[in-house]
Amino acid sequence: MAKSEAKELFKEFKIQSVSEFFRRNAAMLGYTGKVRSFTTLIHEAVTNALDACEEAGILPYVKVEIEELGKEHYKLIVEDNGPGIPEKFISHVFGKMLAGTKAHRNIQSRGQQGIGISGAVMFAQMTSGKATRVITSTGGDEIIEAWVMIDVEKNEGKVVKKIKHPNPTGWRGTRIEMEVKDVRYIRSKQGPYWYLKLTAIANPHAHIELIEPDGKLIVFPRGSEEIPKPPEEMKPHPRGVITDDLFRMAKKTRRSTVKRFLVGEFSRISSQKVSEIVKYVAALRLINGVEEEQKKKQLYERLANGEVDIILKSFGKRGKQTLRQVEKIMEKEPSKLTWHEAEEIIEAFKYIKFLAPPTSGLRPIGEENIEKGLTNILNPEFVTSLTRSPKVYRGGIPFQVEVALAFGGSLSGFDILRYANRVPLLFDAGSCVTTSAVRSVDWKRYKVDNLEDAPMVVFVNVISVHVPYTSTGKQSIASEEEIYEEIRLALMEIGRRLKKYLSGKHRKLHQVKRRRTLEKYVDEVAEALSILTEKPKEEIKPYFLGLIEKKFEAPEVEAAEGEA
Amino acid sequence: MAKSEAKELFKEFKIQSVSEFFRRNAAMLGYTGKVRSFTTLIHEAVTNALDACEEAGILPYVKVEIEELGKEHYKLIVEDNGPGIPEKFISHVFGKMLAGTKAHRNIQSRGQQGIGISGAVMFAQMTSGKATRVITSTGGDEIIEAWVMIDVEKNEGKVVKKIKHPNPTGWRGTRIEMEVKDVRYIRSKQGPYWYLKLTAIANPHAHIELIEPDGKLIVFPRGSEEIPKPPEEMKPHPRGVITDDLFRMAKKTRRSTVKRFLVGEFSRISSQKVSEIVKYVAALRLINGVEEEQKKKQLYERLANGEVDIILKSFGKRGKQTLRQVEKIMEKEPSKLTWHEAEEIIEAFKYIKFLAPPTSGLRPIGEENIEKGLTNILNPEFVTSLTRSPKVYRGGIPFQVEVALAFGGSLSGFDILRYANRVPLLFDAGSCVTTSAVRSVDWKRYKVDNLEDAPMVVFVNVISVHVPYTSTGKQSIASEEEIYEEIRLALMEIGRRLKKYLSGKHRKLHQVKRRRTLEKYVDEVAEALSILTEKPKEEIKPYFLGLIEKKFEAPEVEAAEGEA
Amino acid sequence: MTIKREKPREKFGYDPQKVIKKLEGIGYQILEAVKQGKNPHIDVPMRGISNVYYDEATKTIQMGDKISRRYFLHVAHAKKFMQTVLIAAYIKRLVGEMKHASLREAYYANKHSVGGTKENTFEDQIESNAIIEDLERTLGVLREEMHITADRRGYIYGDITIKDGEDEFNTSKLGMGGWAVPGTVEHLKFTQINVDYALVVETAAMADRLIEEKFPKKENALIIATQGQASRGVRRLIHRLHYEEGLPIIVFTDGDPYGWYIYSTIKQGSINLAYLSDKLATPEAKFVGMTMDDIERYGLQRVTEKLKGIPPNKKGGPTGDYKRILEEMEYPWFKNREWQRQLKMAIKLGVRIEQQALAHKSLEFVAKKYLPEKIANEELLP
Amino acid sequence: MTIKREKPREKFGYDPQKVIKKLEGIGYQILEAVKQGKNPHIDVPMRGISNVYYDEATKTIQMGDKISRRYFLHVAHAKKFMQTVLIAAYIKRLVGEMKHASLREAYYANKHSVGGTKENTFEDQIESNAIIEDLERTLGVLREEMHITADRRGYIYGDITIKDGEDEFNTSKLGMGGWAVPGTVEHLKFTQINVDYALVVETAAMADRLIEEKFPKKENALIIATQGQASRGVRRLIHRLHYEEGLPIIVFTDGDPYGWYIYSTIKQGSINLAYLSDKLATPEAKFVGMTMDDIERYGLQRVTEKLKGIPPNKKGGPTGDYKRILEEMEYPWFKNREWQRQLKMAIKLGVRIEQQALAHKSLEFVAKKYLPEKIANEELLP
Repeated sequence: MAKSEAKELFKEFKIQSVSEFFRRNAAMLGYTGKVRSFTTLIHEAVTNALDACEEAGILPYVKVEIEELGKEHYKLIVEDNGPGIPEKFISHVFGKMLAGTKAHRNIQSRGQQGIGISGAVMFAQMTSGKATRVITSTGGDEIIEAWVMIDVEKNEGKVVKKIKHPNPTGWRGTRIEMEVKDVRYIRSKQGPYWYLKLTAIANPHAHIELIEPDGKLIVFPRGSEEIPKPPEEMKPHPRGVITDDLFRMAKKTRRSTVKRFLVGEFSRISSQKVSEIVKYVAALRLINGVEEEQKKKQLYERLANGEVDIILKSFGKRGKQTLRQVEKIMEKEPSKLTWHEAEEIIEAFKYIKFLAPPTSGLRPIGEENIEKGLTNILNPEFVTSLTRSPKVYRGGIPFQVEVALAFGGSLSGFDILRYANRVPLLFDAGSCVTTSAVRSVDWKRYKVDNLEDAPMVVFVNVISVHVPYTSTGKQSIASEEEIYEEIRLALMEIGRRLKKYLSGKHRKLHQVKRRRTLEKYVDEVAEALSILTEKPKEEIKPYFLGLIEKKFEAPEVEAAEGEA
Repeated sequence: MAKSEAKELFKEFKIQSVSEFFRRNAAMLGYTGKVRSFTTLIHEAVTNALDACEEAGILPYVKVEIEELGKEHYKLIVEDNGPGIPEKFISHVFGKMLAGTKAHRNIQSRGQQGIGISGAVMFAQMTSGKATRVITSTGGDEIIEAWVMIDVEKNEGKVVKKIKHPNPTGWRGTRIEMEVKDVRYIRSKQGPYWYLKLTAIANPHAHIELIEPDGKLIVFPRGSEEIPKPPEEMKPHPRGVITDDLFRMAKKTRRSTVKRFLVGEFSRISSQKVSEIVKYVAALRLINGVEEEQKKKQLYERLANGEVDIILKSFGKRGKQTLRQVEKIMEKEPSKLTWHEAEEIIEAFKYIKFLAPPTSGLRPIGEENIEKGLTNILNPEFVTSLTRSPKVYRGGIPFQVEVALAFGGSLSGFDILRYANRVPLLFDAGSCVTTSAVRSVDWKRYKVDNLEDAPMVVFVNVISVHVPYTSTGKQSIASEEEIYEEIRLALMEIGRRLKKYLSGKHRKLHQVKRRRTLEKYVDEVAEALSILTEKPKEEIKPYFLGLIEKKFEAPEVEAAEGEA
Repeated sequence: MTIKREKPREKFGYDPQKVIKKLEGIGYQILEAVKQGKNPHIDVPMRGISNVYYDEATKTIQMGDKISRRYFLHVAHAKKFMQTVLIAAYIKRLVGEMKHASLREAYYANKHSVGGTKENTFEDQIESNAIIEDLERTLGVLREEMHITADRRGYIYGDITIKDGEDEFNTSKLGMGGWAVPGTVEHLKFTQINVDYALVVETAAMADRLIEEKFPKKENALIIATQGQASRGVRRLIHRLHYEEGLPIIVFTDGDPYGWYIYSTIKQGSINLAYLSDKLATPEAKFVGMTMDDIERYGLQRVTEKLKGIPPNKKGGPTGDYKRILEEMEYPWFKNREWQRQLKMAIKLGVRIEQQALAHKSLEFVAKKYLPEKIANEELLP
Repeated sequence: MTIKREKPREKFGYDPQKVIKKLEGIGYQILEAVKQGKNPHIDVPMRGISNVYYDEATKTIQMGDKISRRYFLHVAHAKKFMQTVLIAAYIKRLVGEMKHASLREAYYANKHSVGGTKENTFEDQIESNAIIEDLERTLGVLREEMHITADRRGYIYGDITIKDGEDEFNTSKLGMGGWAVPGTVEHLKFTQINVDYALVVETAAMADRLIEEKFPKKENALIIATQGQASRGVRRLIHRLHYEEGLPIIVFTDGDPYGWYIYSTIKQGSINLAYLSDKLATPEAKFVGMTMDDIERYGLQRVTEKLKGIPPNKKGGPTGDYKRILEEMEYPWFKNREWQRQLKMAIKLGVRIEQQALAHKSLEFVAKKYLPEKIANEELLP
């Protein structure tokens, strides 16, 4: 029946490089659509610059320049004052995908995981055929000028030309120039200008300049002198890992026993906690062996209530045996840990109470900085911000929410500025938890009657080692309940502040208006009463005026009469 | 100012493996959501099986079995009667990403490009920790049973256990068993059942069986004995490549001159065509050199009108010189072709008329087969299908549209069955060109008054080497104008057939009904006339009955009286 | 058995001076408060369903005792306070001068700008209407007694003689037109009543049919055509004819929730006007048709119409007619076997039947057979 | 100068036998065709704006000569053909027996199942109404002449004596109520006319105001209250009073597009009823108010109301009142300086003014000053 032998079919079996794969699937990296592709390029370059500056403790000065070379053909130049790139890393940084300093670490990060800038280089190369020109110096004697291309087949960076220049002034930083085609510069809400504006708001410590294709210089000046601390690597929290993570970590660790491995490589696991884990694993083994379903269910419930010791005791001798077996696991070499044992430990994690994960690795922008950013860039009449304390979603993944609100002044119309790890999100607003949380708030309660027309901007930044994006485009955050609620709570708090501000503003005016309201009816009432009672109007009127006078001497009388 | 030296920052610089990357970004491969992830697994396994069978010219018999092992914990078994996998390729096929027989070729393909089944193996491993069990034989003396895992760090398949069995009956095929967690089996329109049903419709030559978790066996029997020809690799069409493609192909080719390279590796380029290319490249160079904008524009227009010879002549001596320069390019080694020259050639391609790309590589399902599939699986009263001839979009990418329509019978309610390269698309229907094309048709014209309630299924299959998906999920096709129009035209044609069918069906009934309509009023009319004229009713009635009798002897009288 | 005129139970007693005194009372009370430096107020009984109840003894809807207090020194009340005294003063002049005004005229007469501002005393007639209703409730007098005339609708035909001012006329001597009932009937005197009962008819077409068939003469009846929902004038007229002249009242409407609601309003008053029940309602009224039983009894199946809306047992139901019928089943005066049966049957059959559907039999059927038989046999619903 | 009764120009001429003859004509014509084996048809003049024109000579809207031919042997026509002869036969009996029926009764009387099917001769009253209109156009007779009564609305008050059958009465001797105008006025005889003109008033409230102020007596006028758009009965009455009795007709409506439309309909007929212009319209009618000029002249700025809708110069406009006014500006009879000025002014000011807004001055103002002055000075619009 078979027309050809299997062997023949496999003659053509070949292995593709990563770069080749992404060359064919550039959309996966954000290169989709002419406008969005341009924004992605700038995002990658600017993120690289900001990250580098922050890690080196330098106040960033980033210059973005866009030259139009032809129809849908541009040169993009991004220059920073960062630490520069050592000569031997240039080809790796710009030419090799999946290489980088962050991708493999549990760390809050701005960008794609190890594809970012090399993806940009590849996109430039794919569309214009040109190498990316990199000029960099670490501040030493020389400036290196290198043209980098990607050997797509091998996934390797190739420096096709390199020139070394003296560096008499001690310049330090990196400048990249890339030529791209098939992109379009538009000043829309999804274009480079808007992206940089939002970046400037969330990074008030950065000075950002943009030169548009028509030569127009736009400066987003620095609003704060405080360099954010670079994010720290965090040990994973027991509730934030799945079996596969635990298993793979155990294979890799250099610790000598499972116990040391658990204590040393997870947060919130102490020696004591390991004893607790042992008990829970033992208890779970025992309960799993119970045949009667009803009883089993009861035991699980009791375990969830923390009655682990009583349960173990109830199994008598078998309980002790099991406990000893499990204790032995903890003394094993981690690489000997089986998948099943790892599963058991992960299952036990679900029953044990842990301290919330450490949040030292999270780097919020900070209330003061957000306010500086908003004031600096938007010039509103009123601004307020709130950084909530860190929380956890899905049991073990720390995150933190920052919100802010700017009102009035130069603002016109309503906008939501969305960020994840202080990176602006420009696309897919509809499916983003930030959007739905902002829309779910009843703004009327805070004196914002018509949201769409309100001169108001709402800022939301979600920070996490692992931001739950809805899709690979990383442009919208999934609706995790805990995140949704945190955003809402934070918004309601700043909503109350806004209300207070707006009320105070109108308070005095209101008092005068109320008095006038009563006074204007006096004449009508007196006239009517004069007809009803047949007393002269002039006699009736003063009584009413006196009454009003008295009322506004003691201004809170009205409340006692039950005015709503 | 700098707190740390650049060198220090790069201490942590590491390189990730592809597998590691996709482990962290499994959503990019379709593993997102518990239901969709399950469907993706099945899609990868079934696609593999069908492709293997077709390539080997075997009528596929695919068995899918799902066992529920626990909460969101399943075993998935897919067995085929394909050619089997040679022992040495097992670890590559299932364990290495970006490896495969198709990814690098210009060929119509069902699946992900070289990630498919290894992605599935990784997903199983990530969620359950278990190796994938592969049982395969190429029909020879032995059956190989291998447990495959992926070494994520190294992007390598590892056969963790292997047993060889004798094969006395000469069994041939492949059976894979994978254990997965964190997925859910639901019989929804986005679940495995629906996926297989749609697959069966588009692959009537395949016998597909599904055993659901509750043990229920569902058979989608074979409806056709004709094995589709496997798709052929196609040389790219000049209009379907960008500069980067041409440039990279030139670097790789083993041909000795640019001319031979062009003729040998592109479709629709003959030696003669190369002379034409030379002329156009020369003309474009000359025109580009013209300073006066107005004139330049005119020349471009004339070039587009095919006046290349006249234009070259108009430049006199310089024209001839340039022509000679360009001719030299064609004699160069292809690897010496510069980016700029490649750009010039690509630009020239846009002005030259080429035959439409060959479409021998496209493999439509075929009208007969689609009708068999629909009849076989849906049991409708009426079915019709149409395979349009191949067309080209974006100037050079061949594609072909197949549509079909099933009406009545066991159907209830309206549905659109969407396919790309005969793979069912289950998600993102809203943004898909097939959906918008179907919705754009005015079905009322074809006697379908209420589309949503019509007992009707519309089938659309878009075939291309390069289907323009809207996103990396590959679940919806972008709205390329040419594709949209093709689908519409095809739908209107089958719409007309439906109308004809429906009209014919009711025709006879209609005639009888019309006669009865007239007859039933006779009594009323006679009664009223009897009152008006004071003649007996019995005298009046026969006149009217005679009139009707006469009318239906000559049935087309009515039309002459202008009835619509 | 035949329906005959009964003994009168009320005497006519409208006294304009009493109304004026009550209005002045409001004025004096306010003036007194303000002289003492107190925040003056007006107490207005609350309107709406929360402040009405069905009085089993009198068998009418009555107003409860919830009041809402309207202060002058209260920004949210001040305007309504002003409007109330304004209208009170206007009405005092109206009644004093023996003039009548429509609701619209009262609105325009009192609309003007307030103390040099752009604000008007009344921005919309809804506001002045509400104040007039408030005064009715507060003072316990009909708006007609305050010389505010309601919209007029309806006419009568039959052998009764009415004295209206200097005019005196018999309403059966006015051709087919009949006599148009004015907005206010307080001033009418009934000088001669030669009929046995009054038949209140929903549609003008049916009333005209009966007149054409000489039903009033043959059956010794007074026809009162309401032309839809009975206007206040007509309801007051019915009340007066029943209580002052002892005429039995028989109501003839379409067999549908709207028709039964018309009957219900004549009989018991509406919730909106609960405070007027004593003067507007006629609980002793009886109902002759159309009933659901008529459909089968007279073979009218072909000329029923479908009820509108979704039945209670269908998804989304009950709505429309069904919902109204279910509401009517909750009316205290429909809480009896006969009406519950009719209303249930309507829901079950899902149809309505119009008065004019009787024309399906023949034009004279209603006057010669349907009504005389049913009334003679006292086949009337309570 | 005073308005006085003119010389009559028409004589009353309704003859039931003529109507019956016309109906029978249809029957004979059909019978003749069918006997000859021809497909029988009925020719019906087309309805709608495409088949009417304004006749400058008679100054009325007239029907054009487009006809639509209705065949029996045509599936799409057969039912209507059947309905037409059915109604024709019904009307023949009605007129023959000297009975009247309402549109609703005519519907019910002719609704029954067709030849043992579930289909009814008429499913909805709309169908029978349309057939009756068709017959009016086809035969050139009013539906009232065919004894189909229109809905009645409106009443009159003033010193005229009417004979309706055996009854004879003076409509100024009926108290405040006045005489209710029946649906059909063909049978009325005017035995005595002691008024100088008829004042047609839009609202009942205003008519009652005038009656209360004794305007009819003092000004020697007949009040005709239309209670909104004038019913066919009222329009026919106006026509008869003008042409048979020589009474000048003066119309008094609200100053808004609806009021002017009422005037327009009395004067010229409506497009729907173009075929009745000869018998229903009164082109010599004049208009006394409300006009836009009244607002400033009588200081009514505070009691105007805003026009509804979007003005023509605003985005989305003109809609609502504005649109209607612009349509009215296109009416041939409003194509004169005076009316164009009024209508333009309304759009410019963006306001409307109601009759009852005159109560803002005082209750008696309208009866003592506004109307007498304007009418005496003949400040009337054409």
